[in-house]
Amino acid sequence: MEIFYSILPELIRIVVCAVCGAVIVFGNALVMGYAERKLAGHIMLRPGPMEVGPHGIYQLVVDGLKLMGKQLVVPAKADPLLFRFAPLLAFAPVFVPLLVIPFSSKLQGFDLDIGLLVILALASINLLAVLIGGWSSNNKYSLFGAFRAVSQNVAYEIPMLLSLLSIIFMTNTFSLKAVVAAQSPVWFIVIQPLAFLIYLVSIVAETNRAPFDLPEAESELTAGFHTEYSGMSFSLFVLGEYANMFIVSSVATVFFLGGSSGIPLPYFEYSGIIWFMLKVYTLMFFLVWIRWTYPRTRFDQLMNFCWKYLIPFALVNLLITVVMVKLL
Amino acid sequence: MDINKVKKQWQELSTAVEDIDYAVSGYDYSVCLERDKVRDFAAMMLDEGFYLVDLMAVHVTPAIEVVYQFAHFETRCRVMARAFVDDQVEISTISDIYQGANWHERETRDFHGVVFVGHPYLEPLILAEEDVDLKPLLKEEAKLQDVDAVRRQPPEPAPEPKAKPEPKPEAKPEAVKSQEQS
Amino acid sequence: MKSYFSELFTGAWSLILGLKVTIKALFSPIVTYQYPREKLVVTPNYRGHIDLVKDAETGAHKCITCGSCMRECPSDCIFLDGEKREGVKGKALTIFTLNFTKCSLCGACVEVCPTDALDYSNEYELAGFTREEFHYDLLKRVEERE
Amino acid sequence: MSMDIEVLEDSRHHRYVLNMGPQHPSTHGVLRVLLELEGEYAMELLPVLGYGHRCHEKIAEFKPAKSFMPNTARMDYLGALIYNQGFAQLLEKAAGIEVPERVEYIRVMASELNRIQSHLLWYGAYLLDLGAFTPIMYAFDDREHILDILEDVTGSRLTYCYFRVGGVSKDIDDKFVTSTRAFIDRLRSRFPMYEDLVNGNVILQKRLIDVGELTPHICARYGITGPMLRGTGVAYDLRRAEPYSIYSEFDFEIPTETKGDCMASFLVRFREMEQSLRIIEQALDRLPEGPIMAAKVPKKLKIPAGDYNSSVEAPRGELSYYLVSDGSDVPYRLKVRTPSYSNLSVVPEMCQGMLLSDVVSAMGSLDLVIPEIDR
Repeated sequence: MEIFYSILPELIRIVVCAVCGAVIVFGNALVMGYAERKLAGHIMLRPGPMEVGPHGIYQLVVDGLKLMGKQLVVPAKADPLLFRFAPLLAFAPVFVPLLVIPFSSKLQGFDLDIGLLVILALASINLLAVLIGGWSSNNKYSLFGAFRAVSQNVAYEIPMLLSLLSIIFMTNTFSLKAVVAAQSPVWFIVIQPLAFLIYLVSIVAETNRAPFDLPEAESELTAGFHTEYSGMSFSLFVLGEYANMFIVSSVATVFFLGGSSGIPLPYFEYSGIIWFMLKVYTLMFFLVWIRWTYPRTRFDQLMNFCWKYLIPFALVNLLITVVMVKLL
Repeated sequence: MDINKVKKQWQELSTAVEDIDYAVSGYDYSVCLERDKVRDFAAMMLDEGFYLVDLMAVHVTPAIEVVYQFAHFETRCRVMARAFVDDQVEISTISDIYQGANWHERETRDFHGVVFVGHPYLEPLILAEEDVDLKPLLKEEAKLQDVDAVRRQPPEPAPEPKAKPEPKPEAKPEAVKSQEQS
Repeated sequence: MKSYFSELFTGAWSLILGLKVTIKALFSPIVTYQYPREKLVVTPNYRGHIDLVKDAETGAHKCITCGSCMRECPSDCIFLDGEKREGVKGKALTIFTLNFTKCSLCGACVEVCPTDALDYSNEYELAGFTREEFHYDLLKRVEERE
Repeated sequence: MSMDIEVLEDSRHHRYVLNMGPQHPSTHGVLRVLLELEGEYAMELLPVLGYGHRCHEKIAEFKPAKSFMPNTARMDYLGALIYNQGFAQLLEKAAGIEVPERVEYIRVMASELNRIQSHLLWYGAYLLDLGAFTPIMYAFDDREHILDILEDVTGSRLTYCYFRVGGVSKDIDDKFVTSTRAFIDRLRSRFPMYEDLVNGNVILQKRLIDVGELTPHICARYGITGPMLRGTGVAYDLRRAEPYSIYSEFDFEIPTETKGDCMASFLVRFREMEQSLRIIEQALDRLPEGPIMAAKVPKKLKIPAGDYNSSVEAPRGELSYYLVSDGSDVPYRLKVRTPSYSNLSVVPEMCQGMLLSDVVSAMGSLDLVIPEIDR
């Protein structure tokens, strides 16, 4: 019993964090789903969702209900177990990275020493889900999507890591809180603009969004890896995508944009979280903006860009960082 | 492209070369071919830089007539080459010379049942597979015309210049045994 | 090496130009209409299905049952018939139906009509559940019209 | 269809067949292409046609020739007026009907508007194929103005049946003139925006340059015409090569490129819109007064026996009507040579060994309209 009481605060903390994580994931999906459609609409000179509620703000709720009501179709020759498992695998791991993200100096689930590693490790699981989903669908288009996703993600993880590594060399820690703390006078985007750009390009590829949305390229592969998915199993992939966008944008905020630091707002103690969210959603707006501007790249060009431009630049950047760190 | 040179070559290959009034008919030359000269003719046309506009069949008696339409990229020279199919409704293919003819020949096979000997893949293109023997554009007995009935008739009353045709087409006395429906 | 960098910079610049266009569009007014709630004014020249014209003076249609439109129609979608009546010159129209499912809106019937008895209607919201909904009885329509 | 997928997969183990269409986002209608793939490379392609066959040529043999006019619009729903033009011209030639000058001007203007409209739709749809979602809405925004102008004149928005044998069905008014002039200014001012958003975009250029290269010789062998041919450097445009209507009176350029790849035909089409605007502008300036119908058009249009051909430059290339008449008013045989048909037939050769993504962009650059292929 004493053991129970001793771990009780920790248990409550875990439960609260998990609930908060779920709220963030679903809330983010609602906000982003609506914002993306609205922004896409206005970029295309049309209003976007307008029918359900004022300016269509309940559209996503209605869509969610519709998706829940839909039949989950499993193709005849698909692998039924893996086919059903893949969406869960895409969705489940997105909660854990949220635990280590410092939303403000006080609001953080766990300040782990290996915070960044946790995020990167779990973010990669999403890729496995795409592969399993694409493969188990027994559809050639899905398979193509899965293959493309794997090679693209593996390739783009390298420049992403290299760009983050140059920050790690400067701060000597994987703890996200410490990284934020290290940016007290100037944000790292000022010191490491190149690393920020490389990271930005990489996360577009990592989250499989246009112009790098090759795994789902609808004009080529109909819908890529989720061609055969319907109803909730499809929406779990979408939820996973938005959650991943949130996580990679949070990492960018933490590593380059000073995390929750900002001018303290009057009469509000936790102004950090507002600054943090503002930065995260600015980055996400950027992701939406470029998605609705550019055509899709071709696969070999995508890889060429990674190997010819991003990785050399990231390596040079890292090298310069290391030398500078040693000298100063 | 030297038109006189080309015309000389046509005359060697064909039975008749006719100058047509472009203002009335919309093409310049009409060439009648023997069916065994079709391939030579096509090869010659490709050498001279003509492109294949169209390939079609017209169902007339005594035999189905296959019409090849050529035109030239540089000069205005639109040519209709005609050849009749043989008793087996066969004619040799030109799809290895003009690859564009491939689909036209398949279509003609669909619609008229003309067999193009040597065609690499003479399967139904426009029609469905089960309609192989439908041949929808073959005329029924009552409507079938003789080849002379669909040729340009020489103006009978007065030899008018063809460039300025009479605006009243009914006025032209065409001795055509027309059996059209009203 | 030079082309390597110049390609990078021209490419990046072209991407920025694209972003400029879309961000401008984002803050431009929308150009679409929310259709069932807002309706555009359809031009009076719009050619919907045909209708019999109501003569402003007599209040009746102008059809003389000559049947030109029926003959001219390339798709055989018009059917009309008339009967001999006392006191009426020629035939009086008894039935005039249009099978709109077959109509290709070519306008041949309107142009051939000797008395200008036919005109295009301006209806464009045409949706139905059965084909029979588009078998219009034009005679009835002209009588019911104001 | 007759190519048995199972057998093919069996016989060449390392290859497999991908069935693209008839319902695929980038085949623009009911086209089906069987791709034999090795990895993502298309080693062999087999287009399967005929899903939209509506027997137009058979229908033509059953009714008076001039009743075929509405059918022409249904073949190519994007170039309906130009198809109208070709057919009207064919019958006018055959029956020897002189067309009033005003009619020719109206026809030219309407046809050129139609051509711009078609190119704008292609522009948007092609970029949709390439994964850019926004340009199609901008292109449709512009296209809507053309549709409004043409609707006001012709009465329909897509499948126009406006031209008649010997004239047009309705005269244009001042509203047409002012709104067309306004549209010309508008579209001109929009071109720089398109240049910035799309034409100069590095991703687009990488997707299109060196993809699907053609040569004039390949074009001759396949009978490829239109912007694809002009992309190879051959300035062949029927409006110039065989001037029909009154095109010889207008001053316009034939845009050409030399490379023959997708980018070349892309740019050719883009510039053609500008040239069409020029033609319309000149036609508006010179628009004469006069009747809109030839004086003597017989009610029963008997066509003298013989064969007639009429070729016009459709948005996608050369459109030819070939009519064989036995002297009655019903065509004995009517053959329609549609440009997309010949253009599409090059796909098996053009796309051989291409990446799947390139197949999509190469097919998109053909500007396919499937109903015109299937007829």
